[in-house]
Amino acid sequence: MNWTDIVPALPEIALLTLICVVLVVDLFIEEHQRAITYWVSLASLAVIAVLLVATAPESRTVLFGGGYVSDAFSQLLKLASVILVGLSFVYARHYLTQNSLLKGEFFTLGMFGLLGMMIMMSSNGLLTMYLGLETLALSQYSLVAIDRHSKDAAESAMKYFVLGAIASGSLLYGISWTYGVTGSLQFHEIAAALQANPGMNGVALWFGIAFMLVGIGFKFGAVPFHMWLPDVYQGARTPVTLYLVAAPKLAAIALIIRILADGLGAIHEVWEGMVLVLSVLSLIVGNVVAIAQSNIKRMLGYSTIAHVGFILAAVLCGTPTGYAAGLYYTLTYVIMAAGSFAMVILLSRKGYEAENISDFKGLNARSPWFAVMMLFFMFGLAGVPPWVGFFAKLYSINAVLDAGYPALAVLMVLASVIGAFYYLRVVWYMYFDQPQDRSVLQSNFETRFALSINGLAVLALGILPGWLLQLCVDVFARHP
Amino acid sequence: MGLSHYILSLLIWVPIAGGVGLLALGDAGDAASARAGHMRLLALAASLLTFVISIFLYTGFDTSTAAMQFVERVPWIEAFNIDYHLGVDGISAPLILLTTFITPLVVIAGWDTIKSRPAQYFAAFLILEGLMIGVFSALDGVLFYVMWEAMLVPMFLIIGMWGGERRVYATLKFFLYTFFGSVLLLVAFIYLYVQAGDFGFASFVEVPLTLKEQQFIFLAFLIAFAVKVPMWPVHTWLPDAHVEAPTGGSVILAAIMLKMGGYGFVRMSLPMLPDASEYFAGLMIALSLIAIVYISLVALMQKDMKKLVAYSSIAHMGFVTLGFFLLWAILERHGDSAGAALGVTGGMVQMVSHGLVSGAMFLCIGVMYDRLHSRQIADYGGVGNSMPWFAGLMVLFAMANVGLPGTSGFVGEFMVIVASFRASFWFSFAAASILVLGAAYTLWMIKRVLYGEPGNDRVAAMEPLNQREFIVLGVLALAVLLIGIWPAPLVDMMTATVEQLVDQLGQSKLAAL
Amino acid sequence: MIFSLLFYFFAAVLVAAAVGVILARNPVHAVLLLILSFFQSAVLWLMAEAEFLAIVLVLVYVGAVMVLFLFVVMMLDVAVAKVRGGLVRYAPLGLLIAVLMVIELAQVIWLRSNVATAGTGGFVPLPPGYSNTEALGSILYTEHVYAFEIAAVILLLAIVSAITLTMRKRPGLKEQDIAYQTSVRSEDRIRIVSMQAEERR
Amino acid sequence: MMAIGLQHYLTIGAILFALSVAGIFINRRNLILLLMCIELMLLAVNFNFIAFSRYLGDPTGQIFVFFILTVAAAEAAIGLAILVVLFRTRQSINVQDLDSMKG
Amino acid sequence: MQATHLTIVLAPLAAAIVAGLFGRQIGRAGAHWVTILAVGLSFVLSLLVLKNLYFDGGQAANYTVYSWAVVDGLRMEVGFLIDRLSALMMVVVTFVSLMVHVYTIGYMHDDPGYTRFFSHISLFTFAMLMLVMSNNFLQLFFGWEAVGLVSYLLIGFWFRRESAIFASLKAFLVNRVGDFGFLVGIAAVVTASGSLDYATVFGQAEAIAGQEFAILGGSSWNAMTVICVLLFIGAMGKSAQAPLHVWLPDSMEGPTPISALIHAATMVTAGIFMVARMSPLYELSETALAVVLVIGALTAFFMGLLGIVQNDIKRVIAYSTLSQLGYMTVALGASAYGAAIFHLMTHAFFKALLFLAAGSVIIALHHEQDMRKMGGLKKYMPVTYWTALIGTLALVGFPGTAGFFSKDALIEAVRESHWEGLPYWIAYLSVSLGVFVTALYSFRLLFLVFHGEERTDPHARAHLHESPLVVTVPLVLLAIPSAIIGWIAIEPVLFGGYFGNSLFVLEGHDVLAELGETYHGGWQFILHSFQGTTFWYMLAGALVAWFAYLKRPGLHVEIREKLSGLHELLVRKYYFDDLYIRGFAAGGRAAGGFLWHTGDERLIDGVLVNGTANSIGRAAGVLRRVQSGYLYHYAFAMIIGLTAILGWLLWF
Repeated sequence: MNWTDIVPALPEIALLTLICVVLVVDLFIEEHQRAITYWVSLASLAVIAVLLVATAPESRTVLFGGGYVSDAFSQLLKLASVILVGLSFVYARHYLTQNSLLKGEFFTLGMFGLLGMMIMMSSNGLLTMYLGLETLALSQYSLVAIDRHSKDAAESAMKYFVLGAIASGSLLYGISWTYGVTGSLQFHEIAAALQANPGMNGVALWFGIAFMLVGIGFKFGAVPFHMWLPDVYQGARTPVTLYLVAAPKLAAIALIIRILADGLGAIHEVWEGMVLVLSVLSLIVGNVVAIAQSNIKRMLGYSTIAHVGFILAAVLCGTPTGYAAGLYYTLTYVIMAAGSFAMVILLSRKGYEAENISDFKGLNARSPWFAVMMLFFMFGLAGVPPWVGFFAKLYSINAVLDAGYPALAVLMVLASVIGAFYYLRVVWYMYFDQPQDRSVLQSNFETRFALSINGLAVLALGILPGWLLQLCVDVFARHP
Repeated sequence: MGLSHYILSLLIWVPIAGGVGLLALGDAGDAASARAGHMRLLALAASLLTFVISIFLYTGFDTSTAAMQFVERVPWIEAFNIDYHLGVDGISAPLILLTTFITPLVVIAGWDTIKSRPAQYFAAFLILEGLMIGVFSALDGVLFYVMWEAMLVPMFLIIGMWGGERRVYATLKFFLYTFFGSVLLLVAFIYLYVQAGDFGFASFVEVPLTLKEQQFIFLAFLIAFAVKVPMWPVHTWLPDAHVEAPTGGSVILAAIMLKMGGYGFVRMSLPMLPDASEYFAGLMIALSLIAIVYISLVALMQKDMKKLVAYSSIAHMGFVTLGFFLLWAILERHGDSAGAALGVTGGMVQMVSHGLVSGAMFLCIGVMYDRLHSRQIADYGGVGNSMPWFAGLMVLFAMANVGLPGTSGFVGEFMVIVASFRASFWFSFAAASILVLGAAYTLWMIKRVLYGEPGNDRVAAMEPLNQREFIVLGVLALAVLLIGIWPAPLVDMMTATVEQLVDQLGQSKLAAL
Repeated sequence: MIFSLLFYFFAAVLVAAAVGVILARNPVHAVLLLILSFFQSAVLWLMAEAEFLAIVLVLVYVGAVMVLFLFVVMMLDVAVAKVRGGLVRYAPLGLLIAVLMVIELAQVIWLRSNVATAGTGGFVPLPPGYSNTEALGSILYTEHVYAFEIAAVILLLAIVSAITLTMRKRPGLKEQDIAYQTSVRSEDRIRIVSMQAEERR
Repeated sequence: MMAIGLQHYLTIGAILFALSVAGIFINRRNLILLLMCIELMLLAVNFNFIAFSRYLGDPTGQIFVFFILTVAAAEAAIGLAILVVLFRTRQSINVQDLDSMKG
Repeated sequence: MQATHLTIVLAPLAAAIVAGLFGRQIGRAGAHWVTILAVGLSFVLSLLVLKNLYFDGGQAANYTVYSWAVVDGLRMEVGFLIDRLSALMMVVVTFVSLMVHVYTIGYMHDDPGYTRFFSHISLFTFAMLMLVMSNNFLQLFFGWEAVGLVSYLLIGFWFRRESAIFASLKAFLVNRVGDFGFLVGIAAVVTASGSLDYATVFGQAEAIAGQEFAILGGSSWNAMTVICVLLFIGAMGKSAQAPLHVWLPDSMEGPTPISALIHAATMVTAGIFMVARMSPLYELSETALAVVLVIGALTAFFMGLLGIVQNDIKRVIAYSTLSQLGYMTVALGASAYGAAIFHLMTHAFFKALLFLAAGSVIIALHHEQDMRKMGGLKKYMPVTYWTALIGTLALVGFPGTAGFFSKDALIEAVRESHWEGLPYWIAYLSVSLGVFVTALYSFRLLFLVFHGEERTDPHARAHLHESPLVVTVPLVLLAIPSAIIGWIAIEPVLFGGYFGNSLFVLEGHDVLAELGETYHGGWQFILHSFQGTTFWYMLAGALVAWFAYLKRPGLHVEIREKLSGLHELLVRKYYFDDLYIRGFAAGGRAAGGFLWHTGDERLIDGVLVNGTANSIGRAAGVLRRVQSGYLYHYAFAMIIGLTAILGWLLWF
């Protein structure tokens, strides 16, 4: 094996190296210089981003004995997740400093998570997928518990860990069945085996898929595997929540598409029903329960569940349009979700955790600009045009109708009407109510800057949604 | 490349740019500051500029053709064949003119009555204006839908931020009701896209559909447009929204936003789904007539002036939907379509007229509200003593509201009643009942509010109209009278398009299958 | 025949141990029973001629992981649960679900799938001279080198996380700082304060 | 008596999986026991992999088990670390005490 | 000629605008001068038009002024049809209007709404002219509603008075009920003929009469009958025919000049004019004519009866107006359109005269309208008295007066009409006995006001004097035609073919032509009347009035007590007001309240809208309880979900 062959994997290799660099740098700096770790981490991410662009292969490339694949899909997702992880670092810094949580580990664990995600995105087989998943999951568990003095954080970390372990156990069990039936762990081999031998398509394989769906559903937070999600979102410190919300969803979409589309795309009719159940339940439960929430993080958690319903609905179509729509939905959703959690961070200050929706009361009077940003995020999440969330909904509904599920499409839009209620509540608190607390928002320049860009992106992507969508469509046009 | 090539874009984006500019410059929430004064001027300038541009739309409009004019078409989202596709015909051009005409008046009307955050207030209206013009000029489903939904946001904020006591209930009801209506529209659009291959309205019109498909799509459209119109029984958001909205909000809501439902029927439901329209025409007529009679009776009992005018709006919009769906009943009875175009034209004229009249009525109520801070009829009485000019104008608008000939309110109602007789005596009979019922609730309110001895000391001390208010109401009065006395210029704009529409309605889509 | 009997014997012990794990009141007992079940598994794996993994299971799992468990159990010194409050209430449901799942899986394994038809008749004997360890080793470092590297990352990550989560400076802990002690100066030790003489009350 | 083969091993895997699931339900006192149930679940998975690997004559399945063991070790380490953190903040590892977030 | 027509119409409009919008700038004098000049100009030009058409043999003009809108082949236009019928109406309208303008200067002298008043009556003149000059249904409806509007504004002119604004609302609403029928009628015309233009519609009259409209289920009605009845509903509203008459007595709450101009002379006769104008249509529907005849007859007699029990001077005249309008309607029903229009004209003069005279009395008594507080005014107000006497004589049809010629001709026409059986007897008895009733209440009024005991307030009596010239001059000017117009006009108008083609009568219906054969000049006509019963009825009525109110003033009180049931019925106006206000208005409000509270609030909002929202909220409450916070519940959810999916895969 010529070493130039591994060039496509350079970003992962570089990331691992840079994680070690950050670890070492962090070891040798004083407590008050912790910002150095932050800047080094950001610089590392920038390097990775550059490398990702520079090493992008012309066409689909499979490496390491079939365990690693580099294609447009993985490149797009990796680039997006690098940006999102960077964004969550930026948003986190001020908050962490304020709350004496600015530790190098936050960044190293975050980057380990990123590495896990990149492994998942590039995995070409169930083995590497599982390992990537565990890399991501383990860093997430640790991140949730990173504030060792917080009871809630520890509690939610424990819940997350136990349920996550059950989910990955179930995933493994499913993988074992899939492996047993198809005799392979590589996606393309599984696909080829299914093509060659339709007799494999039996109940044993279905069981394998069902068990794997527990793991996939857990990663997404799809009902009924969603129970961890609100508690973890609430219990984790907000920057950690932000981290959990954003990039890992991209890994989840990679997980589901690699397994179900790349591996099992040929037996779409087997898994569509199962995914449909998850999707429908997520749409209903997520939207309905979100209404009853008063904690903003929890509410956004349930909103995530609802959005997962949309993503799954698009994916279950089993068409390139559906996959593209799911990918597009995920990409746009994480942008909006990251922004809304960043707003929660922005409202917090030393010793005060902004957790309740009512903390947004009168934000327009306190800071019209950020109120507008939050308005963008909320209307974007609600799927109101011209914000990008609308186009995400548009394409996923299009995929669903295209694939012939009109009833599901109607359910989707009705669910989004219910969903609009709780997003509107935030807007009404911001604009129609008087502030309870007139203090100035505390934050640093880069947070404000990034948040503004983030908010404007939600609008700009809505006004010019074409290119990103085209990108997603192209990804699957060239997909095997 | 003359102005005419991008006049519609200008109409959409000039006000939006003005609004964004206002937001960006801001006024720090202080209405008394000099900065706020500059913001008002900027808002007025933007709205007047838009109006001036729309004059060119009028002068350049070719009334002899049913084809789209001032067409602009640029690919927007190529992956889904979505275009930035604008154009106007005889259906949309009058409504655009109505929009550009009303908005400056609303800006003037809010000049010094808005005490908090005037810049945001005016910005919301300007952005709203651009979006509304966008709705009327979009020829692409997605573009249309984007404008259609985005419109809700500024209106939501207007009612919520500058509204009355129960504004939260009203805004949520308004938003969720209309949002509920429009999401199904989205599903229908996408379904049509899946069938037709692109989102252009022209393709939607051409694509063949089975009756069952048409029926489902029609119902989806119906919910969206019926909520907007609003038709009975999905009208209950309107009284609440009107009551809580600030004056300007009520004016725009009644004058223009309600028209979008009617516009939707005539732009989409009818030409895209001729067979389903035929199938559901009876239902539509029944709902329209229920709206006219039922809602008029309800209006009679209102104690809140805004609620009364809101209910009156619903009843008057019943004429619009009635006029649109007469064709098949006429065909069934007479075997020819004469009168159908009259009904559609009547509905269209009624929309424009109702825009002016209901807007004016809300402005009148606003004028009184600014002085007494009450909308209850019982709190007034004898306003004519202290505000004679105002009383005169309000009586004029009331008369227009009851459809007196010589005012714009008459034109559409007359056409629809005449056309509906051709369909059935009883349609005409029920529709004409508004002559009595409309007069009853409107003039009874006038009697209790304007006439009599001054109801209390505060009424007696009401300030007469100031110059600003007088200009706004005066301009509207002129417009109301002009259309009433000589509707031909307005009607001529529509004729060619309406005739083509009626032709199109006669052609079943099922044949192409 | 003996092979079969042995299999059933070990399998029975394994299941019994596993039942014991979930029913044990005392965590220490549970850990020990878990270790027992691991040993039984290792034996069963040996019987399936997966020698390498059987050894690894004993060495790594029992030797390291289970000891870690035991250590934590001891460290936390949790009182032995007196009554399993929820056991009574939830046992039927838990049992029902477990039985249902076993029935479902058994259906698939024994009756309803290609596994059920193809899997009868035992494993195909391995060729003579086959070395399980060699077979694994030859692909572990070639074909699966990428996965192997990732496994290394995971272990690194585990180290980092474990330290992050558990290492702490106890505020009350008395530590010796040699450098500080040797660099001491007299004025650090003695501070001379001038005080007003206190008046007698 | 049929020869011991794939189905027997799979059955053991199934029983272990079901037992671990039941264990998670039944246990309401002690978090450590939950972690042990998870270990049981992974053991069940390993049985499956070994059985299939042996049945298919493909060592990849056993490679997978190797990695599962590795990951399980890492997972156990982190799980126990979280447990320690939890115990430090709450002085309890009782499952029923973990209910400060709900709804 | 077109310029002349336009000037006739637009001069009052321009004056109304000037006086209305710039009243403050031009002042009171400016306001009345500009309007009087404008209406005067219209009057003079109308005379010229009449002269041109009648004396110079000019052709009727029928042309479009401008196109209002053209849709779907339906031309909606504004245009004039100036024939002898409309010319006559124009002259009557502008003349009475001019008189009222002049009179108003005196009557409204102290009113703060002076300029507004002039603006309104000028606007009314415009609207009325538009109505009579129209050549199409659209413009007719415009004028129809516009006069209604001005009537509404003027009845409620004193808008501080609760009774006035109530009356104005009532007038408008009742008129609207008529207009409702009228508009549907116009729609029917368009459906049947495809046109709004008179000439086109009349040209197709035969074809229309051959059509049928499906109204109820399978039954279909003759198109012409439907059209004519619907249009007549409009006329009933405007011309206050029973049962839509209730607004006219109340309209007396408006200033007296208005009562004279609008509610006596012009607007209320619009219905009569309209039916006459539509004679080519009505002639083709026996049923419609029967309806017209019977409604008119009932109105003529029963409304007259009400006049006897009224004490308000203006209300007496108002009921008299109702009764006289009934006479005109009867004539229409008898196809004696010429007689109807002739009576319309004479009635316009003498009824305006009577109102203005009453107004003169009212001014003199400082706005006292109760006849029980008058009496013996003759010596204080001679001019008023003598003119009022002429008016009364004309009203009762004293031989030689204008009213005599028109009413007698009318009664003759009814008697000789083609009707037979019940309709005939209803009509004939009503108009004949109506003469007695008319005389009774008319002389009652005259005696109570001008003769007998002086019951006036002593304070007021001290200042009693004749009204100023601006009041008396119009009285005199109106008294002249009231007295003599009959002599001059009866021959040409009724029998001389004055109307030419303007009116259309079927061969067998043409009662006036039959009468014309026996007509031999005015004297002959008068002498003939002494042989008929009518004259004696009239005389009897006068005598009864004299006896009961002058000779034995206590007698009417006794009679009232004897016939208290009947009296109550009359005082309560046959309970029509109760029916409308307590029945229809209250019923409508109750229905509205029910629909609002039960329909909108409880069902639509309560169940559908908020009900949905609430049930979602409740569902949220239930579902969130599943999220109990306990780890094992969470695991449950996962495993149960998994087991369910497995079971589904396996067994379904």
